Amino acid sequence: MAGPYSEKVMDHFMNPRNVGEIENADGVGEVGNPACGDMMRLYLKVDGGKIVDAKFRTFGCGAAIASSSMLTEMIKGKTIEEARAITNRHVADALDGLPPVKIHCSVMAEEAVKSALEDYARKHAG
Amino acid sequence: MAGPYSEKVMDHFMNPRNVGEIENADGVGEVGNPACGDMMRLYLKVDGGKIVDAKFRTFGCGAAIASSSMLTEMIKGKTIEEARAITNRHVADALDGLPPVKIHCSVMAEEAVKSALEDYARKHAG
Amino acid sequence: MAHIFFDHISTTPLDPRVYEAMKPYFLEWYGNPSSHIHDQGQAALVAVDAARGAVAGLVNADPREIVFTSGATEANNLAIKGVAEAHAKKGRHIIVSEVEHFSVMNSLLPLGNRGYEVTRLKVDRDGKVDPEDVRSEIRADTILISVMHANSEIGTIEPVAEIGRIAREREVLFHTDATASAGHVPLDVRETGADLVTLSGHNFYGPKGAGALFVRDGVALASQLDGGFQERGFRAGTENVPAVVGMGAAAGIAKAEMDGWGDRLRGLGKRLRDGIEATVSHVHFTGHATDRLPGHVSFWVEFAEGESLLLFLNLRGVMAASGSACSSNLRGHDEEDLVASPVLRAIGVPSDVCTGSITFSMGKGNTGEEVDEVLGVLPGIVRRLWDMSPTYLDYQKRGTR
Amino acid sequence: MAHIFFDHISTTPLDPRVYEAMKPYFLEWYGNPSSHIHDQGQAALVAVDAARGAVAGLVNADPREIVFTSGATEANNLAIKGVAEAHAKKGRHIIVSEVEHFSVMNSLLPLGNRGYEVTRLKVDRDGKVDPEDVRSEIRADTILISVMHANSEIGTIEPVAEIGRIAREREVLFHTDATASAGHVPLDVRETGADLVTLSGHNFYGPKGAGALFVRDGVALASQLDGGFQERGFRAGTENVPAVVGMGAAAGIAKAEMDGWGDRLRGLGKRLRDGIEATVSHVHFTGHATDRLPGHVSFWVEFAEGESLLLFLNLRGVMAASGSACSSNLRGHDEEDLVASPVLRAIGVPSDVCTGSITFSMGKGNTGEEVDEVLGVLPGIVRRLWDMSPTYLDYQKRGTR
Ligand SMILES: Cc1ncc(COP(=O)(O)O)c(C=O)c1O
Ligand SMILES: Cc1ncc(COP(=O)(O)O)c(C=O)c1O
Repeated sequence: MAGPYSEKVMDHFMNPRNVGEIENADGVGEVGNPACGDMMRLYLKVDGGKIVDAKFRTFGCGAAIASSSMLTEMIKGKTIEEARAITNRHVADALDGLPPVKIHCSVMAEEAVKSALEDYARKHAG
Repeated sequence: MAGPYSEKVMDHFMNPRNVGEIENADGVGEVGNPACGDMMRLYLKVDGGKIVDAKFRTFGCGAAIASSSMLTEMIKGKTIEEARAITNRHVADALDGLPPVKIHCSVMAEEAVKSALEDYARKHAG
Repeated sequence: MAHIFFDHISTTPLDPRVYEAMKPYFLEWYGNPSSHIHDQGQAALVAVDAARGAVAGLVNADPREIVFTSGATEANNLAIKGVAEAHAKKGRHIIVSEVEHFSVMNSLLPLGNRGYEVTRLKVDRDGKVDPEDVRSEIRADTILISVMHANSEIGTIEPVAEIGRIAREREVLFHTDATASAGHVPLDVRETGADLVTLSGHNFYGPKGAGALFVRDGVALASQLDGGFQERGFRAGTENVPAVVGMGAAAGIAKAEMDGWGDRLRGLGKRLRDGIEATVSHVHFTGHATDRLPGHVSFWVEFAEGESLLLFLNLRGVMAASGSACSSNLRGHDEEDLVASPVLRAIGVPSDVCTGSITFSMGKGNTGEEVDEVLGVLPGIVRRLWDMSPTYLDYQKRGTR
Repeated sequence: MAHIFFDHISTTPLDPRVYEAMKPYFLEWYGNPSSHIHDQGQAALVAVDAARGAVAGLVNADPREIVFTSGATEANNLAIKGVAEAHAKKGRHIIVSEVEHFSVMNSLLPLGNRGYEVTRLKVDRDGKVDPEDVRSEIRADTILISVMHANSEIGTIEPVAEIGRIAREREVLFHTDATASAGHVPLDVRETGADLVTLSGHNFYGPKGAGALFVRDGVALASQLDGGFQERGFRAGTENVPAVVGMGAAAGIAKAEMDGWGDRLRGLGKRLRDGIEATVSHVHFTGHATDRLPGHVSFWVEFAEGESLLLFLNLRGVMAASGSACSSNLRGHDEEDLVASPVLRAIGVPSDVCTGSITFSMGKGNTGEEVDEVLGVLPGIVRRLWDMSPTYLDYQKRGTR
C-alpha cells in the first residue's frame, strides 16, 4: 500500500541515519518547538572546513524524522559553504517530495543546519 | 409490487365501474377543470326519490378515476338524501385510503354528486 | 411480464462493471480517506483520487477541479449558493433559464431574502435559451449565469458553448447543470467555457450518492457543507468511497462508450417517435427535434392525463415519467405539492393539457424489441383513457376542441 | 502481516449482513423513489421507508421524524443552520460545547456574518459539560443548544439527558450529535429530550453515504439542500437508496446486538488500558474513566509525536488515530491545516505534548488476541521514538521534565 509519504521518506523514517549525539560537537543547532509538533537538534563535527560527522535527535512526525535523517546524509563530507547552501527544496527533493502540509519539516532541516553552522562560527570565531 | 395506491384504488382504476353517459339524465354534475389535471362528469337517473343509475366520465389521475368509479357504486340505490350525505371521507375510506396529495380527488367526487343533485333539483323544481 | 425501463432521466441502472469496481470498498477496504495515515484510510484515499481523475477525464477537467458531492442537487446548491456567497461584494444579480431543475430554482429562494435578484430567461417553443438574451440581461452586478446543458423533461440541449463565450467575454461566471447530459453526450469544460458544471453519477450508469461539481481552478466558491477539510475545503464530510469509486468507473466507461450508445439510442429514439406518430393521434412532441438527448422521446397527448397513462403503462411493464419526477410526486403534504410542470408551461403547452405529458427516456440497455412492445401497448392505453374522458367526448361531439 | 483495525471512530467495517441487505438495490432495484408511479420507483420508495422505520426504531423516534442525509456532517449542518435560519425571529444566540466536531463548529462560522452569537461551554478535565453551565448561559434569545452525545477523540459521553431536561424547561431546542455513539450505546430521543439528533450510518457498521437527522415532530427547520420534494421538504435530492437501506439494516442489527457488543468491548477496553498502563510509562489517559464509549482507549505519551506513533503502528499492521482524523490530515494546503486538537486543548492537555495523542477505538470484530498484539508492539514503538527525541534526552539528563 502506498502511504501518504514517498518510499524514500518511509525508508528514512523507518531506518533513520545518524540518530544520536556528538559529544563535544563543534556546532549544535536546535529548531522547532514541541508545542508545534516538531523539534530538531543537529550536532556537527567539523574538521578542516568540512563536516566530518553529523547526528540528530528529532521529536516529530514522519516527515520531520526523515528530513533530519536525509539532511545528515546530505551534509556529511560537505564543506561549510556547501552545507550552508542547502535549502529546504534540496532536502524535500532528495526525499522524492513531501506533502504540501509537511514542507515545513524540510524548512526545519534547512534551519537546523544553518543554526548549527552559526553555532560553529560563534564558537570558532575567537 | 405495492403501488402508490391501495389495491382497491387500483382495482377501480383498472376496471372502472359505470363509465359512460346516461341519455336524458335526470341530473348531471361536472366539477374540476382539465387545467388542474382533473375533471369529472357524473350522470344520474332518479326514480321515486332514489338514484337508480349513475355513470361517469373522468379526465384525471388514478385517484380521480377510482374515486369516480367508487362514487357511482356507492350512490346507486341510495335515496337523494343518503347520496347528499356522502362525504369525501366516505369515498376515500371505501377506497382504503388515498395518498394525502390525492385527497382532493375524493373531494371532487363529493362535489360531483352534490352538483348533479342540484341539477336534478333545479330540473325537477317546476 | 415485461420490465421495460424507459425512465432513464430519473435514474439509470448501475452498470455491472461499475458495481464490480465498487465491491472491494464495502467489506474489504472500508477506510476513511481522512485516516490515510494507515493502510485502510490510504486505500480509500487512493481510490477516491483515482475516481477524481476519471471524472475529470470525462469532461476534460483537471482532477483538482472536481469536487465530489452527494449528488446533483447538492452540486447545484453548492454552485448557486456558493457563488452567490463568495461574490456578493461584486454583485447580487443572477441569470438563469426558466427551465432549470428545482435544485437550481429553489437554491435561489433563500437568496431572495438576502438582496439577490434573479432574471429568468425565456425559452422558445423547443425549450431553447437564446444566447443573445443572455448577453442583453448581463448587468454590471451580474455574478452568475446558470443554464442547464440538457433538459431532462423535454430532452433539449441548450447552446451552452455560445452562452459560455458570452459569459467569458463579459467576465461573468457560468454554471451549467449537466445532470441529464454528462456521460451521454460529449461535454468539454474547456470548449464550453463553463466555470462550474454539475455532474451526477446515477444518471450515467453510476451509483446514487455521488455527484460532482467541476469548479474551474481559481473560481471562488463558499463551502455549503462545513466541517472537516475534505474536497480541498469546498465540501466537508467523509467521502462516500464506494459511490465515488463507482462514479469514477462509470465516467471511464461513458467516456469510452458513449458515442456508440448515442448512435444506437438516436436510432431507437427515431423508431419510437415515428411509431407513436403513426399510431396515436392528437400527439404533440416536445423539445428540439435534433438538438436533444439520444433516446429521449417526449410528448403530450390530448384528452389524457399523464399519471393515468403512466399507471396503465406500468401495468403493462413499461416504466416512464410524466414531466419531471417532481410533478408526479405523490409524497407531498397536499395538492399544492402537485405542481404543473414549469418546463411545459415555459414552452407554451396549454395548461389544460400539459398534465398529459409523457417522457420516454431510453438507456444503453434498451432494445428495438422493447420499442416495438411499447408501441404495441401505447395506442390501446390512450384509447382507453379517451373513452373515459369527458373532454374527448365533447371534442368528438363538437368535432372540435 | 497483522491487520488490526483499532480506528472505529473514523469509520466502521460494513457488517456483511448490511451489505447483503443493500445488494438488491444496486443492479436489480435501481429505481428513483420519486418515480414511485412505476415498479422500479415504488420498490425504491418502499425500501427507503422501511429503512426509515428501522432507523427510527434505533432511537425510539417516529419514522416521520427521520430525515435522511448524506452523512453526519450534512445532518449537523442541517441542524445548526436549519434551526438558526428558521428561528432567527426568536433570537440569534446558540450554545455549544467547546468539544463539538468541526461539522458543528464550522457550521456556526457563516452565521457569524449574520448576527448570530455563539457561547462555547467549557468542559472539565474529563471532557464533560456541566449541565448547570448550560442553564446559566441560556438567554431570552437562545434558540439552540448543541452538545454532542459522545466525543470520538476522548470517548467521553456527555450528560445529554440532564441538558435535555434543562433545554425543555427553558423551551430551547436541543441538538445532540450522536455520530460516535448511536448504535454503540443506547439512545432514546424521548428520554434524552433532544429535538434534533445526528446519526451516521458508517459509524455503526453501516455504509458511507447515509446519515440521518432526527427532527422532533413540529420542530421548524429550514432546508439546506433545496430542490425537489424529498424527505418531506427537509432535504432535497435523489435518495441514496442502497446506502439508506444499509443504514436501516445496520440500525436493526445495532438495536438487537449492541448491548452484547458493548459488554465485550468494555472488557477489551479495560484489557487494553490496563496493559498500556503496565507497559508504557509517561502515559496519560484522556476522557472520562467510566462514562465513555465501549472499546475506546485514548491517551497521550510524553516525548513522542502522534503521527510517528501511528506510522510505526501501521507498519506493524495496527491502525489507529491521533486525535480527530482532521488534525492529522495530510491533504491540506499548508501547515495551517494541521491544527492541534481543540478537544485536547479543551481538557487541558499541555500544547507541547498533545501532538502525541493516540485514540484506539475498537469495534465488534476486534478480539482479545488483537489487544495483546497491540500491547506487544506499542512499548517498543514508544521506546524507539523516545530514543530519537531530544526532549526525552533532556528529561533523562535533567531527571525532570
Ligand atoms: C437537470 C437535473 N438537475 C438536477 C437534478 C437533481 O438530481 P438528484 O435528485 O440526483 O440530486 C435532476 C434530477 O432529476 C435533473 O434532472
Ligand atoms: C462526533 C462527530 N460528528 C460528526 C462527524 C462527521 O461525520 P462524517 O464525516 O461522516 O460526515 C464526525 C466524524 O468523525 C464525528 O466524530
